[in-house]
Amino acid sequence: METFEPEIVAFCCHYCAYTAADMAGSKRISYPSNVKIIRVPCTGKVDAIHLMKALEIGADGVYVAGCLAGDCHFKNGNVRAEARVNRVKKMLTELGWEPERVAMVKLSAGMGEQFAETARKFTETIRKLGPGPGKRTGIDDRAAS
Amino acid sequence: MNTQSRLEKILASGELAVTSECGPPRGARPEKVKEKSALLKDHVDGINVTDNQTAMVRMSSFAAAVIIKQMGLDPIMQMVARDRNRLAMQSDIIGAYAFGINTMLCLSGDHAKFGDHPMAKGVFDIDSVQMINMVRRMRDDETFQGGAKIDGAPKMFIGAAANPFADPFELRVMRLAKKIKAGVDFIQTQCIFNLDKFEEWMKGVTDRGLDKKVHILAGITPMKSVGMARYMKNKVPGMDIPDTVIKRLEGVSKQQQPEEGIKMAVESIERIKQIKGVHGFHIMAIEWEEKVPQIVEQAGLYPRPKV
Amino acid sequence: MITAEQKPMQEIIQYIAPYSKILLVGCNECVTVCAAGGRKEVGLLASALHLNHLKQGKTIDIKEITLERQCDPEYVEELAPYIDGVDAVVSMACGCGVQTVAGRYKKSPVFPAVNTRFMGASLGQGVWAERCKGCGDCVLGITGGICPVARCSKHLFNGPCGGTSNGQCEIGPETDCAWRLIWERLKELGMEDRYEDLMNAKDWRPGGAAGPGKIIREDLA
Amino acid sequence: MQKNNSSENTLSCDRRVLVIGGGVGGIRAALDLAESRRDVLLIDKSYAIGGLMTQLDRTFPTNNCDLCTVSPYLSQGARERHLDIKPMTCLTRLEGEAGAFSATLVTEPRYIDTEKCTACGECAKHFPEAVRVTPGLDPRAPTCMRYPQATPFAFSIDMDKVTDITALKKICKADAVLENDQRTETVIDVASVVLAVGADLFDPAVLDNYGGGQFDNVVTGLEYERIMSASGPFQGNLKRNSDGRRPKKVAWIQCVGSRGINKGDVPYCSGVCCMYALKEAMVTKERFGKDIETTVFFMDMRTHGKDYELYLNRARDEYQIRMVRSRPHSIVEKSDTKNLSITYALEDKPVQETEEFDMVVLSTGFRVGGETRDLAEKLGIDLNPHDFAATDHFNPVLTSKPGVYVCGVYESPKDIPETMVQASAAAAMAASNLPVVSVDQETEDLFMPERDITGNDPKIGVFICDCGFEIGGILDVDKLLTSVMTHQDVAVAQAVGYGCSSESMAKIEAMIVENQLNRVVIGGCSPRTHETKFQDLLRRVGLNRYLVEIVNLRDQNTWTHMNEPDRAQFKAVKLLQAGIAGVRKNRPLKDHTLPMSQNALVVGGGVTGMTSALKLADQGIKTYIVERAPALGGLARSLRKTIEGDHVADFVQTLVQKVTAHDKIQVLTRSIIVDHTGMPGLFKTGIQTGLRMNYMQIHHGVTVLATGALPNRPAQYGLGTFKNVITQLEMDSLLEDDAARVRSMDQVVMIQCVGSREKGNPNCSRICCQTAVKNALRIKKISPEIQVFVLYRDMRTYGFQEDYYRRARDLGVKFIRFSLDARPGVVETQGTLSVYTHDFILDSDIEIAADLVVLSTGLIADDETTEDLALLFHLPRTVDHYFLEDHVKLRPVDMAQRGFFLAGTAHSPKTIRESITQAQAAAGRAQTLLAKKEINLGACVAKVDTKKCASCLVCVRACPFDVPFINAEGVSQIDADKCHGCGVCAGDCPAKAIQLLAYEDDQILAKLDGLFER
Repeated sequence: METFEPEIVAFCCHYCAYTAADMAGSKRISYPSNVKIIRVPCTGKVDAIHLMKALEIGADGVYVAGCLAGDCHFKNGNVRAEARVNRVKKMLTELGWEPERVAMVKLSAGMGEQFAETARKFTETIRKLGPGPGKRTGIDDRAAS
Repeated sequence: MNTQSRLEKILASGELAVTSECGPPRGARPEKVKEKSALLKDHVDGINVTDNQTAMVRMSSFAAAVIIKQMGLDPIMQMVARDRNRLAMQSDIIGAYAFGINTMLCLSGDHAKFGDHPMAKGVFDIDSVQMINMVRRMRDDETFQGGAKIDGAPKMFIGAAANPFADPFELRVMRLAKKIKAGVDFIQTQCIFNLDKFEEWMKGVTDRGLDKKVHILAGITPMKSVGMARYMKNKVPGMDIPDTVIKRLEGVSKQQQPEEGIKMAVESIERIKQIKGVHGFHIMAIEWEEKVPQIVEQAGLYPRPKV
Repeated sequence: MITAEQKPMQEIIQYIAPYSKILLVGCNECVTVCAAGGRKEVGLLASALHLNHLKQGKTIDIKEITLERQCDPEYVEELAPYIDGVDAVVSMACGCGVQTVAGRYKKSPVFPAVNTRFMGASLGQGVWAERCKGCGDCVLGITGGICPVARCSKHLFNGPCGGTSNGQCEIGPETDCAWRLIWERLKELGMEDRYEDLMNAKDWRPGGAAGPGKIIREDLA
Repeated sequence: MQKNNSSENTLSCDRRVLVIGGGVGGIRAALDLAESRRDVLLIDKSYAIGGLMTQLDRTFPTNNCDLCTVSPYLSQGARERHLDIKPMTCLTRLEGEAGAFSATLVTEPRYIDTEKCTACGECAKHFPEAVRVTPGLDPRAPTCMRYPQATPFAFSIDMDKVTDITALKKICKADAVLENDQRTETVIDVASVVLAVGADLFDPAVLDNYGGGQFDNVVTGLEYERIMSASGPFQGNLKRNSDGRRPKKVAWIQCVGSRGINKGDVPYCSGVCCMYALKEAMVTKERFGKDIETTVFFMDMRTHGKDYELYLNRARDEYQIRMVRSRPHSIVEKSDTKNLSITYALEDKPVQETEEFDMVVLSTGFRVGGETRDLAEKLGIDLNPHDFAATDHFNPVLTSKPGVYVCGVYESPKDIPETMVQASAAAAMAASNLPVVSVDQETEDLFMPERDITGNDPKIGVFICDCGFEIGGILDVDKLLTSVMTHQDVAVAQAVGYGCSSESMAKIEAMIVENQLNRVVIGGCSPRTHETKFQDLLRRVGLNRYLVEIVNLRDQNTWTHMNEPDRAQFKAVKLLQAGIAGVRKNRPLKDHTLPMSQNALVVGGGVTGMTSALKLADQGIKTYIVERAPALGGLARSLRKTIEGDHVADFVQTLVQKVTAHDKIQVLTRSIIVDHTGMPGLFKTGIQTGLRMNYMQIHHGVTVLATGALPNRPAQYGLGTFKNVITQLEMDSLLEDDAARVRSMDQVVMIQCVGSREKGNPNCSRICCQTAVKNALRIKKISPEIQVFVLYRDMRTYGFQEDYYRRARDLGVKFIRFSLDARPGVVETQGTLSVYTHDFILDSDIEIAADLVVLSTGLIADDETTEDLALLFHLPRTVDHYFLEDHVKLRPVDMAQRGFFLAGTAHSPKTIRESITQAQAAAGRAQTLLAKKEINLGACVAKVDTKKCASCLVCVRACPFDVPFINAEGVSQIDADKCHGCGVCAGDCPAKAIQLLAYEDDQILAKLDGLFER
């Protein structure tokens, strides 16, 4: 059997995490290509539904990467995001899915290494968990809602 | 004299009254009621029978009071607003009186949250003040709360509780006044450990002349151990236990703590006797009824007067 | 405002287990404001149900719609075009809304997705507290604007019980003693003397003791 | 210093600044001036601007591709309305005085009409000999322009080499060949001149011991750059000239032609070669194989720039680049293999070693060329002994001639960030002779009116950059295009080379127009750096700028997954799918603007802060200086003399007087910043000021951070314990105040790198080597008899400081190297100090009795201050607690947070002279922002759908900036000009009534769908 390659979405805030990801690039620090980034101005924009939908349509794991505590460009967007991530964790638990499939991480713009490290760790976590909701059954005739 | 209550008679005589209490068993075991109340025989003027105290299901206070009455002793039937609506209360009151129970205590009741049925809906149709008023009108006006005449009105000597230590403190005298206004005859207070505060409250009571309108029995509880003191301080709502009490118990060995506790209770009684307006003592020896006679004797309240 | 909380996910899942086409209906009134059943929660619940079904290896078709107010038949009528296409309706409105929907669409099973909690007020972002029991006979005028029925754990009308400590209710330090609040407020208003007025036993009929309440405004009806 | 002929200025609206030299420095200066609304003419003798930097493969310390980092600046150059560019143009005469020069310019014939030339390349294909070629070793670049992103975007003809002009004219479809083009002379009015002419590179052909330019496999650093460059002769493959083989073993020899006394050598240090050699070695390993052995022969490793020491550590520890401390004696070429054997001596070994290499790179440095010397003569400016422009000791951009300013390498050898700083400083100085062009004289005519696309189905163009090898070397771009074409609505999918080059941009524009595209996806580098550029592209063709989506194929794909090309390819497909799905949902949006505050806040009242404030205030900008201390002056108050021998106190005194007397400057001493709100251009900063700590709020459009650094004082070598162990700063005072005491000494020992370049503070403090040399020279001046020993790890007397280092050696100052594993010790016995150390040359331990031990303790960041301010202002810091600028290479004074500018030692350790330059640069950069007069808030704001709004107040409560409110209609209202665009409200709205424009839910969900589309 092929090794399972998880597909991971990272919602990154423009000011910190996205910049950190670019930084990882400019330092040529490698991290798993499984992680694909969607840029948002602030993690405070990331709604619980974005995380849920990502899992629903095929992501095996989703994380939100914002600024360090107290460093949010918009004061507290990262705090809001973390609360929403926690809510999604709770919902997943209730549904019998692993709460580890969603996560919140906080990085400063200069933390390219840490960005890569986070991406590696999260990918490993998800790899161990196996395929996510959207993958399990291979249903593809599901009507769009 | 309004009633046949032995307690009323003692109080009317000007003597210091002594009451104690008996928690009914959590099962149909009448012998337990008998054992406990027998311990108090001759040493008290009335035995409070608690009503599902701490919101734990027990033999009903009505039934236990009947057992005690049948032993020839004097039960004080407690009734809480938590478990009965006004219909149930009134029917029980008539019923109890029919068995010769002539003294009762009207209470709000501990919240069900703390008991063994936290999911229960509290009734709280009427509150304790309204209950006092209802019982008084059943006695004096011979009418039910709904207005209908009673054929064979129950003549209850009506008691209520007062907690001088709960806050807001300034409301505590006023709340007493309110109960008096509703028609209460006697008051049993919360256990007194902070004597200074009790004195302050009593001063408020006497300043308003309320001691002339109601009989106040001071609540006394002997501490069995320092652990009990700490538990009461931290866990029991509305308790005021000064650190000096805990320190004093800590100062003696574990074996000596019960004796020290009794000594402290006796000392409290001696001091409270000096306070103007106090007409007696309500000794609550929680699951320690056997010590009540000793306290009564050591406090010089024995023998009890005959009425 | 009526407050509500989402039901445990498993309960909702049990309800809809036999069905594969669901109409999930939110309400843009109270339950939106208390973040229990507005458009956003409808989306989240739909997604959650999809995730659940994916786990079971099943599919589910969920139509999401959020009505302006589920307790008004005219708004509920907006569901009519969709109702025949679904096996069941899940309502995220309060009990009033659920019943209005159920009353209108008698052939479809209607399941509640939220637990209606109480009539409350907002204490700030994400916090609501009970403020009214709907007793039908408001006493706020004599209790300094603080309701002893809704806010005293024992509905006491004549002052605090003996369980108050540090100004909090005996049920826990997170609950203010309503009578402490009433007393403070009366003092502020210089109405302390009102406290000793006996409040007589309450007539509970207007609040439901007389059976399900109903208001008929003849000038409007 | 400068005359301010304001009365005349008002008369001459066409008076402008002349910038000579189109390298990065010149471009930066010209852009700064143009952005701050000054007319500027940029001339360059070459046929395209860009200078040296455009020939580099990648730049340190980020190892970015240079073309990508510099190209935005170049095409910005073509765009700015205040900027004219004249290539192939030289200045021949300058008359008049500051503010009113008359400049005579001569433009050589190009024989090509730049307006008509489309750079199709036909001419070059057919007449390669007649088209000008790339300099260096390049026989024929892939295109015949100097580099793919040439500005102007046109060829030039070398008419001397044209044999058949008719044929040439015929081949040009654009009819751009100007057969009779003439050399033209123009005379223009000029207010000031900025010299950014750079320098030439040393030609090692004169060095016989290194092959005299005859060995195929001995190349200069620049030639090596060209070899590695994607636009170079081998299309980015590393090959030997002799046989086209990839070398296995490459050596770099440092200081070739610099720091020497031999024939052809210059005595100064070129300042950049250590870093570029390390970079070349690292890139060699990174791109061409970890197995390639790389060796650097050096004398002192001079990595004194910001965070450069970390770069050195990485080169040594992570990349295993071998460093040999030796200046090789000779290179001999093996006749059969064309390999090279290098003979060198190690300092602790008596015999010479010989080692064979496949390829040798000579790290050659800067030289002033003959043309530049002629130009200096025409301008009438003084030169220093090395033929560089002589400049003011405290103000390095001032030449001896008022109104003529200098920046970049022509001032002294320096790297790109320092050049950028000086360019901005020179621009700021040059601007002071000019009036600001007022806003109402300008019209918004840069862009076409917007095309209305309502009702049109999406028609998407996907353009993928190969970015040289950065993307194209990892991904199969053609395959990507094929997969992209299968997507619905994609009408065009094209590879565009360097998408950000003028050529490609023009191509994209043409395709948009031709195909009537209404949405564009660019697969390239990070939107953080390039989004605006492509948004402007759309605007030029009449599309709303929000109809473009940038897919980050480089920074977040090929750069990180370079070792897994298959996975990178897969990821690229997914990312493009997301981009296409996302752009389909993009809508035209309107930007919002607000008027900007024209005040400036300068944090820190040291020399840096005061200099910035003066510069700003002189331009009529109300400036507040907030200083924590009771008085202005900062660290310079405890400094006595510079290495040039100038008195710092006098200078500081004058500066304080000027600042205090200036009616546009308000000085707030004993003041601390306590709160901060607002946005770039409209900041509000609260301070507590004075003894009573009164609160006041300052409204300002820009902020200059000049908070300085702290003198380090680590408890090493007995500092703080032994009385006669002192710091260089204390020595500075001692030399001024107690010459007699100094005279009485016999031996003084100085120890370098105390508390720097080691654990806890890994960076170099930059200033200490020159300080030690300065103080050693002063001791020798007091008494030549005193023995001075300097214990060092690497002497980093960069640039012309090398002159002083040499003078110190000549005067008998003994420089003894030590290493960290055998560091010196200081002991005191009966009141006498001795210093122990290992002498590598003698290869033995030695003991030196010392009357005084002077420690070079350098600077450390003011952690507490930078931390506080970083929190208040939301600014990033480096790991060692200095502020972190936006781009270490190209934007050294701009913080990433717009409206914040950084100067002086709050940026990194530097000399007073360097701080002053950066202070001017910060002021200049600040002015470019203030000159915009209004803030573009963008279109990313929250929008309420009032039909859905439940008036629940969630947004009102959730907004971090208190913007939403429930309006008279009873629904939430979010004013676009107040919204900061974070989207917290949209994320919390329970009715889903709020959308953040440009990041709407359907856009995000579409991107997700795109990612998982199979």
